[in-house]
Amino acid sequence: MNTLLEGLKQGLELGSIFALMALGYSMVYGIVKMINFAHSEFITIGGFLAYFITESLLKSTFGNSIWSLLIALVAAIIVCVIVAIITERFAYRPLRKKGSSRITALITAIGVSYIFSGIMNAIEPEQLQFHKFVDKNTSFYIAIITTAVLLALLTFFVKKTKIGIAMRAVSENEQAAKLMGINNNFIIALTFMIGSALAAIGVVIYLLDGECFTFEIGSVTIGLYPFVAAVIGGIGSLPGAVIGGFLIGIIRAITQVYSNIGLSSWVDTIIYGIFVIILLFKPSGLLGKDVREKV
Amino acid sequence: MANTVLKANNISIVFGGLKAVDNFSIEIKEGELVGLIGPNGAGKTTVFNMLTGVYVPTSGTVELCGKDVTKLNPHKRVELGISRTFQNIRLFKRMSVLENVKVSSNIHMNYSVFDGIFKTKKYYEQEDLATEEAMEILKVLGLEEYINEEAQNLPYGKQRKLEIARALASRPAILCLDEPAAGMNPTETEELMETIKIVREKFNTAILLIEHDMKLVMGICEWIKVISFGKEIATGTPVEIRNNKEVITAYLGE
Amino acid sequence: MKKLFSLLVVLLLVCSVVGCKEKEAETIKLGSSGPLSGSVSIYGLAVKEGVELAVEEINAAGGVDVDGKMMKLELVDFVNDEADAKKAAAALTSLISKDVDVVVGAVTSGATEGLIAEAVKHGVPVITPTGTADKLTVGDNGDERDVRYNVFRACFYDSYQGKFMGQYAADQGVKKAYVLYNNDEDYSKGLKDAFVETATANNVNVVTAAYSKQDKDFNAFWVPILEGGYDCVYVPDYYENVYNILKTGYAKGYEGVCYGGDGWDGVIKQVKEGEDASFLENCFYTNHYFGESESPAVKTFVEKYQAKYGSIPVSFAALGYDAVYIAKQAIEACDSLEYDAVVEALTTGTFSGLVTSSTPFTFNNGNPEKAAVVITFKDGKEVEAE
Amino acid sequence: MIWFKRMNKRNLISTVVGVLVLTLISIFSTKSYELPKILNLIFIYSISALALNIVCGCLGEFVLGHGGFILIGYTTAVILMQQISKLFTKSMGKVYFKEILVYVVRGGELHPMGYVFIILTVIVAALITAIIGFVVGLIALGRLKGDYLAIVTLGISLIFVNVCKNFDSLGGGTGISITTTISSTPLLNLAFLVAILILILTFMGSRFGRNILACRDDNIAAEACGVPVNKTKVIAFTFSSLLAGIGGALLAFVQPQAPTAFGQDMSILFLIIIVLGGLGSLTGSIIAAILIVLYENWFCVQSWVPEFFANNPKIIYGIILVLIMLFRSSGILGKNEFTWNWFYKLFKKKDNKKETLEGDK
Repeated sequence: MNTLLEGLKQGLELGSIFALMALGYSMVYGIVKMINFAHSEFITIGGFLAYFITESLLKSTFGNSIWSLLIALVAAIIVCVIVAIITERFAYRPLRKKGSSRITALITAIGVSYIFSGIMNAIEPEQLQFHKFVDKNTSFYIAIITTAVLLALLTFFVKKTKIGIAMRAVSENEQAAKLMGINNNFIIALTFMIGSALAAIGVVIYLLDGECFTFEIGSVTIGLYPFVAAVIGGIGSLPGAVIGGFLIGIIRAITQVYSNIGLSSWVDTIIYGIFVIILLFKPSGLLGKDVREKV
Repeated sequence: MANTVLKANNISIVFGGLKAVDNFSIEIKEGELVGLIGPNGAGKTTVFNMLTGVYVPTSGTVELCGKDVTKLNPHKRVELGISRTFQNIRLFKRMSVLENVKVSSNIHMNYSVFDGIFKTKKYYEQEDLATEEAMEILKVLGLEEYINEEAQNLPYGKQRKLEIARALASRPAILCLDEPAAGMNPTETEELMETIKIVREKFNTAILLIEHDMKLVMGICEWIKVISFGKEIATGTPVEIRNNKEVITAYLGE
Repeated sequence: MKKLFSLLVVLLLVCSVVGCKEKEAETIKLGSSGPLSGSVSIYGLAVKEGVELAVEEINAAGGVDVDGKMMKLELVDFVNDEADAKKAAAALTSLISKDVDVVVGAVTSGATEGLIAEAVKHGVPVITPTGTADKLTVGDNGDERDVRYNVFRACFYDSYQGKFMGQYAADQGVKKAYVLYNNDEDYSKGLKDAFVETATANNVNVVTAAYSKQDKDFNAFWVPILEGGYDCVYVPDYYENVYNILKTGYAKGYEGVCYGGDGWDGVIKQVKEGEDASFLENCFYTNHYFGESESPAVKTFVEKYQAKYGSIPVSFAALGYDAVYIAKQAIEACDSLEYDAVVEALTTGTFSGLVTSSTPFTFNNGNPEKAAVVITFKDGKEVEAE
Repeated sequence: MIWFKRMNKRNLISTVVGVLVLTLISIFSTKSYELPKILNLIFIYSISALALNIVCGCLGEFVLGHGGFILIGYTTAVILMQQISKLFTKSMGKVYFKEILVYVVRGGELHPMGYVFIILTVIVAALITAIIGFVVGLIALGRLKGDYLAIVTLGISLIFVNVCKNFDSLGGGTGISITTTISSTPLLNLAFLVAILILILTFMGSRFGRNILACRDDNIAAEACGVPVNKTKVIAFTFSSLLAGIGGALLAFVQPQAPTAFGQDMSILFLIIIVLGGLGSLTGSIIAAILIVLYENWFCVQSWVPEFFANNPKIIYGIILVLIMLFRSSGILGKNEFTWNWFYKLFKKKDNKKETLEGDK
């Protein structure tokens, strides 16, 4: 019983981190219909930056205080957002202008992620360890609360504010939204910015209890899980992404706490198996909308 | 007495609580040319989609040449003798004109993957037959000079004709044309009327036509069915329809 | 195919470049391969240092006596294979094209397997300093020695140290053991299997659990261990993960002992300044030699190494150093640089005076017969366990 | 097929000559060290890329799990070959059997019996892969499309990888291999590539190929023309996995690979190859495969390449990908197939008009 509880607790923490990252995938996919493979590199960039800044702040007057963490977090968010804007502006927007196919956009995203991961590998190929700011217990509460608050804020933003409504309009029909006077490029860039900011927040929360990581944190350690979470929840749906994130986080933690009966080596089979089954029965995810092609 | 080729008995369909088509019935006999008209959003295309199998009706049955096809897939229905064109042209854009037509011959071929790969005699026989047939149809529709052109490079009017040619290659008993004159100027419409007449004579097929262009419908159809808001409001010859009060109200409002 | 043609031209050029080579025998050419970057680069760098030290030393002493002629050793290349099998295979091809006489490599088991797949085609003698996987010398099913006839290693092999540790655990009175292994590393799996086999045979109750290369957070993995009350946890993996696992476990309140294999070499370097690593005193692992041992061979080696690189050599450096000496002794024994002659000399010869083995040894199926030492930690330093 | 039609006699002859030249290079490549490996990889990558091109380029469905099928081909081939070698070692004696199998790079040749073994193994492995592909296609293709299909196939391929990883006999952590016992020759791989090209051309020229192309252009219209869309998709998917199985099985005789190497990275690699070459363009896939193999195995090990880039090949790779996608988003050849016309243009400047009419469509 204790084991199960512990598993659920760790699953919820991991799940809320996946959820934050899944939100980024989901929003970007919802609006430009593109699997943003570079998202995992945004995660890595966020983690790296937060690490280097905390390491230098720890030696300064801030020391081991919450301020070093906050400064690192803010810096990571800002840099991630800037990287996202640059990526969107120079790699994705020209493609949109030319009306390229989605597969082209996908390959471009992969190319971008290769560039970032190559650079990161060149900067620091070794395993790093983040400074331990809080213990495991505190980080659990931080993760849960942050995800809840951010989900609420985002939902409010998307449903009630003018920009949020514009965002939904663009995701429904880009051309029509343009004709209604919405600045598409701005809205899409904004979506990328929000997504990468969430990625940065997610990775800092993941690391702040003294986690070890490498330059592959985004592409291997966290890997495809947030993306799978976004798809399970129904891409484009904010609560869906969070539900998907929790589902995957919990499955992963449960397999780990029951590793003594051999569950952990089957984690991929279990997660992708559930994922495939869900999609076969609900082809657009748990909370996704079914779109019928018009004849 | 001619045989019935297509029969719909009280078909209805509901989309999320909205009854798009309500108790629609129609019976078309061999070689007839029938028009289906109605104001925008009346459910004409939905009727078409139910007849050809894109949607399954919520209630009612569809019969094709005496067989119940209500639950069959579109491609199975094609084999039984119905084929269609689309309101917004749906050609195989990146295939040549000839290939476009030959796609429809698929239902008349039965050579296996093995025959296809090793090019057996069966393969050549069936492919040659299909090519011959396709060339004949293309000639009738005046497209023979474009056979190696990619479909997307044809002018608009020719694309419409190619769609008809493609539908004919499956040797249908009934051909459903969904607004064939949409986006055409009067001269082109004229030409299209001629084409439809020729097609009907040459290929001996019944035709069901959805159209907005009253001149075209009134000019060639033998009888016409009018629907409005998913319900049938009138049936009759062109003259009868022209004078029907309900039809005029439906089109012009109260 | 437009580019295909230009490619043909390029390929022809490559052919012509590759084609015209002659073997000149002025120096004995050594080639090596190992990870110089990436997560296990410590190993590659250490081996490289050991190899370079040995080459320098042998040359300073006049060289290798081949049929009366003193020839100098030359390390033609140390390829960075990033511990990747594919890259190691490519590394071997490039070494062969540089006309190496002996290959000292690769460093990690996975990469060595890739390298061997190519090496058996060329017949070049391969001495892997640190590739411990059983299959390297005898194949997946243990029946391929005649194919891998040219593969030797300077270290003991995985099932040896797994068995050794299993026996050690039983001797220490362990009753319930837990094995936490890395599902992506055959090194880890090999040690696990051997440990489980021996420990079970000695009436120890063993439970195993796998993690993958994705896992960097081991909190959840420790839950069943703490619940189950195990006396000992065997963690056969490389140092980065090991340190992470140990730290997490002891922080969560584990109080038993932890055992491991030679992949632990380097754990001590993971301890950050000011970090409390006293938990390591409960940890023991098997290694090839102990750097602060009193034996004269080790002492002289460590002194020379320290003079050159300024640190105490890890066992990987010692094995790299030994591998070069094994090659030297074999060449001197057969007085030839022919591949087959050297392989024959390696197969039949006896090798002595090595840092990692206090007694002379012979190769049995390419594996040296030597003993392991158990190392533990005390006051932030490694010490030999009793 | 469009390619065949546009291929006048001159093109045909040039192609045959090209293949002959390649054959000669393959035969004599055994005199060198790096060349056989590079050629092998080029041919095998081309085969696997062509396989993916059937589904992505011709059928227009987007699949991200190609690596999984290559893995099945690879694993089956290794296991089969291991069994064969066990069986025959018993009956023939180890030494004689080894003589048959082992192919030594330096001047050695593969025994004719070795060719027979390899070909048989490859065919069986391909059939098994095709069966699994058929089942996967049956389950996934009817219900899913677009990106969802892509992601589900990715998920399925990762399940394959996970299963193989968990059983040591199926691969384990570092993979199973047979290259120490037997390895294939560039000539054999080239023969497979040519055979598969012809196979694809004839297949695509039959009604099944036409149906596949029709489904790519418009599912609904294809259905309305009597094309059984779901069945066609499953056929295309099965055909693709058959070829992927061949690619994987051939790979087993060339280099050892761990199951994890067949995960998303490999799937993405082949997606990159076909998009780079031009979706639906067979020759484009081959050209892109050549470029990628040369980049990974030749360019990155050259001494004149700065060490920074040689150690981080992904940076240049990524930059080139992005640039090609931005400035030539339809790939190197676009939708077209390769013709030799450019080659003759080099020599005949006068006939310019006629040439451009023929070639640059």
